[in-house]
Amino acid sequence: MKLISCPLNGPRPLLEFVCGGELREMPDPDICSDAEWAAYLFKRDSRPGVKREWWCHIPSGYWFIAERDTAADVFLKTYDAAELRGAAP
Amino acid sequence: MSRRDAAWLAEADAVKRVGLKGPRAGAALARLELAVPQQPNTWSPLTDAEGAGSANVVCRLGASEFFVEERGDAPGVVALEALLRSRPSGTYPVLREDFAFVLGGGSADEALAQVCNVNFAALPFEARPVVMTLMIGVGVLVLPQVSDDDGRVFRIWCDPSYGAYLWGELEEIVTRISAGRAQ
Amino acid sequence: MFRQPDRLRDGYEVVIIGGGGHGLAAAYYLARDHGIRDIAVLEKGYLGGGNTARNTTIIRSNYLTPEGVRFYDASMKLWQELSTELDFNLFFSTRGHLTLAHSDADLRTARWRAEVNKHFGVRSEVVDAAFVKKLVPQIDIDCGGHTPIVGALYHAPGAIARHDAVAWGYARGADRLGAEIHQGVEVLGIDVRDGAVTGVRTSRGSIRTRKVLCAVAGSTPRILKMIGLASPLAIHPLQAMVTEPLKPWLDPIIVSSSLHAYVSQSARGELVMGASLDPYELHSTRSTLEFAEGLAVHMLNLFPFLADVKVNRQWAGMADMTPDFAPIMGITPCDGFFLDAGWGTYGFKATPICGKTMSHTVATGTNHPLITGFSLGRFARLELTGEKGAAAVGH
Amino acid sequence: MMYRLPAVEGEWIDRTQELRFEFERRQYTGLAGDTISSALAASGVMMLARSFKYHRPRGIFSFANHDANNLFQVDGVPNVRGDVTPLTEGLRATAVNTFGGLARDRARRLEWLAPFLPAGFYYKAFHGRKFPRWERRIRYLSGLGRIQPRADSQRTDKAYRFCDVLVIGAGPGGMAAAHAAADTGARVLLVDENAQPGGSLPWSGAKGAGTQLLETVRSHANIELLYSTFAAGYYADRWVALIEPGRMSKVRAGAVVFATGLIEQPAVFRNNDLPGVLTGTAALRLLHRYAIAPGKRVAILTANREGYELARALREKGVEISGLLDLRADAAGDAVGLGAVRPHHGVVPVEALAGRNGAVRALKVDLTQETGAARAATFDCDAVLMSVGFAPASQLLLQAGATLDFHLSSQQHLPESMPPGVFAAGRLNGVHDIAARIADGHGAGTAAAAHALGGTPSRSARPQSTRAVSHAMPVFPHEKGREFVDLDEDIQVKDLLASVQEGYDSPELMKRFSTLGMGPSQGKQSNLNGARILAQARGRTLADFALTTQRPFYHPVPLKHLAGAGFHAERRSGLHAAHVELEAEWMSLGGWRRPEYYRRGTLPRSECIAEEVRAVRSGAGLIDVSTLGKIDVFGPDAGAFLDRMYAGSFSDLRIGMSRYALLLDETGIVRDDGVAARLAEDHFYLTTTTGGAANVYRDLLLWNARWRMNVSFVNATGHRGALNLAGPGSRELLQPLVDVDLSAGSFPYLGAREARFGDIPVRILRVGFVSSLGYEIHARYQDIPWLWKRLIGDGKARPFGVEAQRVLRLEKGHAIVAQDTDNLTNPFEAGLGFAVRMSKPFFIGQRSLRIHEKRGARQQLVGFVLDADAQVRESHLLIQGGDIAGRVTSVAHSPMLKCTIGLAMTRPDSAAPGSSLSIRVSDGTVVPARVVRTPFVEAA
Repeated sequence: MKLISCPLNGPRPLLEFVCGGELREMPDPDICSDAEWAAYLFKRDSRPGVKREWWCHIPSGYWFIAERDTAADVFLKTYDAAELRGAAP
Repeated sequence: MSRRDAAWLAEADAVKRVGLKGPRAGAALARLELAVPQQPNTWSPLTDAEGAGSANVVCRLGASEFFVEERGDAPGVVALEALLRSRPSGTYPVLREDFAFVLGGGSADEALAQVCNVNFAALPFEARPVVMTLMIGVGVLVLPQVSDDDGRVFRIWCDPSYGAYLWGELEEIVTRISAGRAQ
Repeated sequence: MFRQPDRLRDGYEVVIIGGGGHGLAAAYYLARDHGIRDIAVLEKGYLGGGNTARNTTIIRSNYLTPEGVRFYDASMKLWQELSTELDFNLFFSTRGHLTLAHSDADLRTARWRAEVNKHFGVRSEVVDAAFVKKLVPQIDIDCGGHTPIVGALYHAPGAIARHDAVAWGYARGADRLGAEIHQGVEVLGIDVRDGAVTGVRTSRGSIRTRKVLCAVAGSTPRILKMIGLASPLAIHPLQAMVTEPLKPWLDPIIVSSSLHAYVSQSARGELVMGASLDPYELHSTRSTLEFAEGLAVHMLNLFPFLADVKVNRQWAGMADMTPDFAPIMGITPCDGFFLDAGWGTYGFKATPICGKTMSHTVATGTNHPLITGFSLGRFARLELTGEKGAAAVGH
Repeated sequence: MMYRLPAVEGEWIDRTQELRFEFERRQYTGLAGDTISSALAASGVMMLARSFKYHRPRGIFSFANHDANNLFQVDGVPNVRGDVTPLTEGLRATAVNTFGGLARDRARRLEWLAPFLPAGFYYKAFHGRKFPRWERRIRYLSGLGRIQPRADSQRTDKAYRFCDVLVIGAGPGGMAAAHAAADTGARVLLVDENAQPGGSLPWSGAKGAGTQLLETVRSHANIELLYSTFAAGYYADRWVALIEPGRMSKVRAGAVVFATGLIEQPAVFRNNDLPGVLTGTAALRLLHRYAIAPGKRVAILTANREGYELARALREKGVEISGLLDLRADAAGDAVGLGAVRPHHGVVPVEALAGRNGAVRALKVDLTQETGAARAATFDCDAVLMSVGFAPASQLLLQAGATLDFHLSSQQHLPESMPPGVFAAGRLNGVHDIAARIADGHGAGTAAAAHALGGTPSRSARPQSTRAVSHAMPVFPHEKGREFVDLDEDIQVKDLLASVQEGYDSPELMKRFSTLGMGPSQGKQSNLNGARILAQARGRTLADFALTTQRPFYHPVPLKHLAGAGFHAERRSGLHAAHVELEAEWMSLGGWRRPEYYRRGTLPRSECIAEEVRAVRSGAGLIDVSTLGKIDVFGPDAGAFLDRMYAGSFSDLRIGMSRYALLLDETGIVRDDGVAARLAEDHFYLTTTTGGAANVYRDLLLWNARWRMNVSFVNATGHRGALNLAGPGSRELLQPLVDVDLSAGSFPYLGAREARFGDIPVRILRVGFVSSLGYEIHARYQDIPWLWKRLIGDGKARPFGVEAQRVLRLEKGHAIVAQDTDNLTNPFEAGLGFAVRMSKPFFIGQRSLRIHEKRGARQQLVGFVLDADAQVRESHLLIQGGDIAGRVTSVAHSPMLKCTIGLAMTRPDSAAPGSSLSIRVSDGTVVPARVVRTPFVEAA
């Protein structure tokens, strides 16, 4: 089973985590068009590669950021959301 | 077969508990001159007076949550509860109705190895770690400790609604292991 | 069996990307029904080596939405004649299909599906636990006491087939009608001029064509990017495992949605078992132990006496999932580029009808009536299909 | 015929302990330490099984669990591996896959079909109308062992293990690696699938060095040695499944050394599958571990030095070598010390000949190359031993992500690239002589330890193979066939050639078309020869083909070991004991056990439920709602946060009041609901559905990780219990027990108070889910039982269960999320528009709702009544003009209204009160229904 190195709890097996999906920039709901909003909801670039995702360590309820290679199945980097510059998407 | 080489399971004896969290929770503890573990996911004896084997402990869960357990008339917990009732800003009460028990004995690691994927044997007890993990599907808080009379023990807390399930399964495992040891 | 042309010509009327069941079926029906024989099927690896070779071969039409039921029922009808049609034994074997219900919520979903199925003339009915026990005497109705079986959705036409043979049968058929099948050819790019396809660049050189059909499951996002399209697809591994051969004892196909497990016994006597998708996006066919462990628990809940039966092999495929559990089919904003994707966990059973409907769509340039509900455009309009509704009802 | 020899040094058997057992209904005796196969061999039983397809007689072949020949049905357990399964007293075994016993298996006649059944034959025959009948036949013949439906499941335990260095394989290389790693201070786990460590040590000429190694690994403080344990699979991040006797353990290693050695490969010639034809190492294992001679006169077919060493070893034990037949034109040097035995060179095997007992009696070969003139010779023998080559046991190494290349010089696949933390040692690495193997193991162990302990592993380049041990093409087709490449699947040379001709000419396609390597032993002894045949047919070499993907498991793994104890987490409310006392009928809900209803003597289920409903309507009822999600939201931004999170408005909620809280997803679809009560300026108390609790809490945390508002969340779901006291009598009942004024004036509908019940702190919410007058009482887990007793004491409030609650809420016209809604339902369609405040600046799902609004509702949730009772069930369809117009989402008989009421999703054009609906029930009849306003029941 894969190991994920949680910034708070250290390396733990995958079964202690849940993936919260990719970090995405939400368009301003008040000014964006219906099409832009739909794109935010439904358009993905699912090509294999490195993704920034939210992951949660279930027992501690701690959400953090993981950079993951979706082709190699490797967690390249994990860090606290506070390290995201500005407001997180 | 002595208590030390078998594994044993005991419900935690009468204790008072209180939890608190929030940006100012640490400060609240300090104001009452209770210990404040410096690192996330570590514990300290409730007061400096007590040793590393004490059952009166403060656990720091992540950055801004704390969990205090104290035996007897528990002045620390009582004081904290009073403080929390006064609704200090930035410090909020966390209801702790945990089902709590202690796992000990020379084969304790063996029992843990059947229910939890954390390498407790390799934990640096002296660094006073607190482990938040899953045990056969249940979120638990584990505090490994070298107690004065029992040697290495693991204090374990879980959501009370899972208590019967977790206790039942662990009891079965501990019995099986101890029986194996006895032969 | 079929020719193995060693070089590509410099132009084809239709280029089909993906030499799996879907692509090969499309090639076959393009040639047979639409007289288009100037076709190149391009397969990056080997014939039928993707999800065609990795699925658990279950064939059924007991879906929830009208568009779903109509579509898969049409597929089922093709399946029933396919061996004769292709003069190739696909080991199509009607077994009956049980979706076990372990709760009121499961039963509500089962009845919903049964009623919609019956409405469209598909044989499905809600049955009680006694019926299940009669059909599968070995099953433990109490499921180890945790999640007793309270009934089931019974779908008599449910069947299995020899997955590889489907690809081979269509390949042979397409080949005999003149289509070229090229293995070991990777698509590197697609040429588009004024919003229309003009050619395909491959590892063996460029080809001129005005029509491209993309049937590449897990590789769809990569191909779409080549023409600047995006989709809601997410790629998740779907795992399976198989036991050693046993003397036949299990006739019907057993599915438990609550336990996320399904099993059937192959013609070789192996138990072919699967579960739900892996929980996170991944472009890999690696296996995990936790999958095998979880599935084993549920198998023993249903069939305790299998305790000593041994699992021989586990494997995985890459499922291209859509948010509403329905495929994405038909024409696209890019003229001459046709998409057959989003097959998640249900692509195998759809193979013949995908070939039929996509060949019609490619030949005529307009979506086949059976697939209008599956257009890529539905997401932009927030008009998702209800197929996932079943999954949600009664949480 | 095989037989037991006098004591052999280091044998694994205990000659003082005889074990009686039965095979094919005949009695035999073996010795403690025997496996099933060795005990039968020692008893001179040559035929142990029938083959998968043609039911040919089969005997010991690899004696290493690398072929499916020796699968037995043992005491009801199918497919037991005889090569490695220890013999036990009273064991009863039969051969699998026979019809009427091993000797006169009726299916043996199938063999005469063989010529007409080339690979892929089935694809071209039997199909069309007649297929179902053919299929029944094929199905009847398929499979191996039989399941025994009465056998029950055994709970075995599972364990996690941790080590610095895992060494797989305790042969010379593996033991040396373990020793080296352990000496650097690493904690080492050394596993071997055999009953004892040592591997090929006894016949490797190790002498002293070997015995010393054995001593070390047995006694070293840092080495844990597990035998009869095989590594079943390698998974991500050095996670390896170990199958120990009786259980599975999962080890997380800092580094892994693969010392899995070689698997001997058979020669492919006519009748190479007869009982008595076996590999050389099989004979050595029989000899050194079980003191069994393969025969009295043996013919040895060889192409390497190992064959000659085998001959010497056998002669020492008094076995006569009827022929030492070398495929190579010359093998100077290997022949020393063979005395009278003169090897033949350039030998071409023609066929093995069977005796009356079905076992081999002679080997016919062609000596033309040696003699220069056409000459065939027949060597009488009772065993043919094949020592013509090996393949690396690289299955696990490949799973670990290593790559192997084929080296023409040594005719072996050798490791090329290794992922970090993965090392290979010994014969797998192409070193075949004992000193080199030990040295190589030592290097691998040192490097692995360095990697695991955070050092920098320095691994000297792979030692180049000293000599070739494998013949390039040990395949000898015969015009009459029966040269078996794959014994599991009865695949002959012509089957593979047919595949290639048909166009299945890549390793993967050939494998799938011919089923080469698809059997229980996964091609361990057939994939290499198969690839050689493919390569030759296409005029290529093995170097031109990549190895086919290797997948778990190395050996098959019982489901019980994978499943282990099969833990099933179950939640119980603090009232579990109380419910048991009241004879609750249980149901499972979101991981909890909940009372569906309470049994009342002999009353039928429906009456029990109806009574509970009437009790609530006429007085007061009490239900345990502890399973509801309960979340405290603290902090100055609490109100603002809920405004963004939920569809309604909460920052403007007065302290002491609560509001229905509706949670949408980003696409505007209804996800969850509950109540949010404001207990203080900076404190909201939030409830969620039972099923949604965990996910909603996690979502609150996730959104705030994005928004960074000043809020803190406490999930009290399990720590706090809750009761719902409902019915017209609830106020009078509760008032005297609590310290707050419950009068409508001071505690209105949707009021929320912190109060004391006796001296117990409680939170009271005035709710209306099941009745107009009702109070939810939330308190600490430990206090709930006491409150419950006080409230139901001397018949004050009547306990009711989940079913009654469903009826009651239906009478009140309340929808249940995920029953009356599905994954496409927006709040307007579900009649929940009242809980949506579109005018707010932002909330999750708002932007999508604007789009939904523009398009208008596609469906509408409505209440309906039946004029005449009928068997309407949830999910029955509404039919309009022959089309599906919607479905029934909830339905029940209302004990109050004495008629059937329900909720349905229907088309907007038939949603107005008074509209008529047509419901089609299971038998196809259509039942009329009338749309009515909800709630159905106003009062109480």
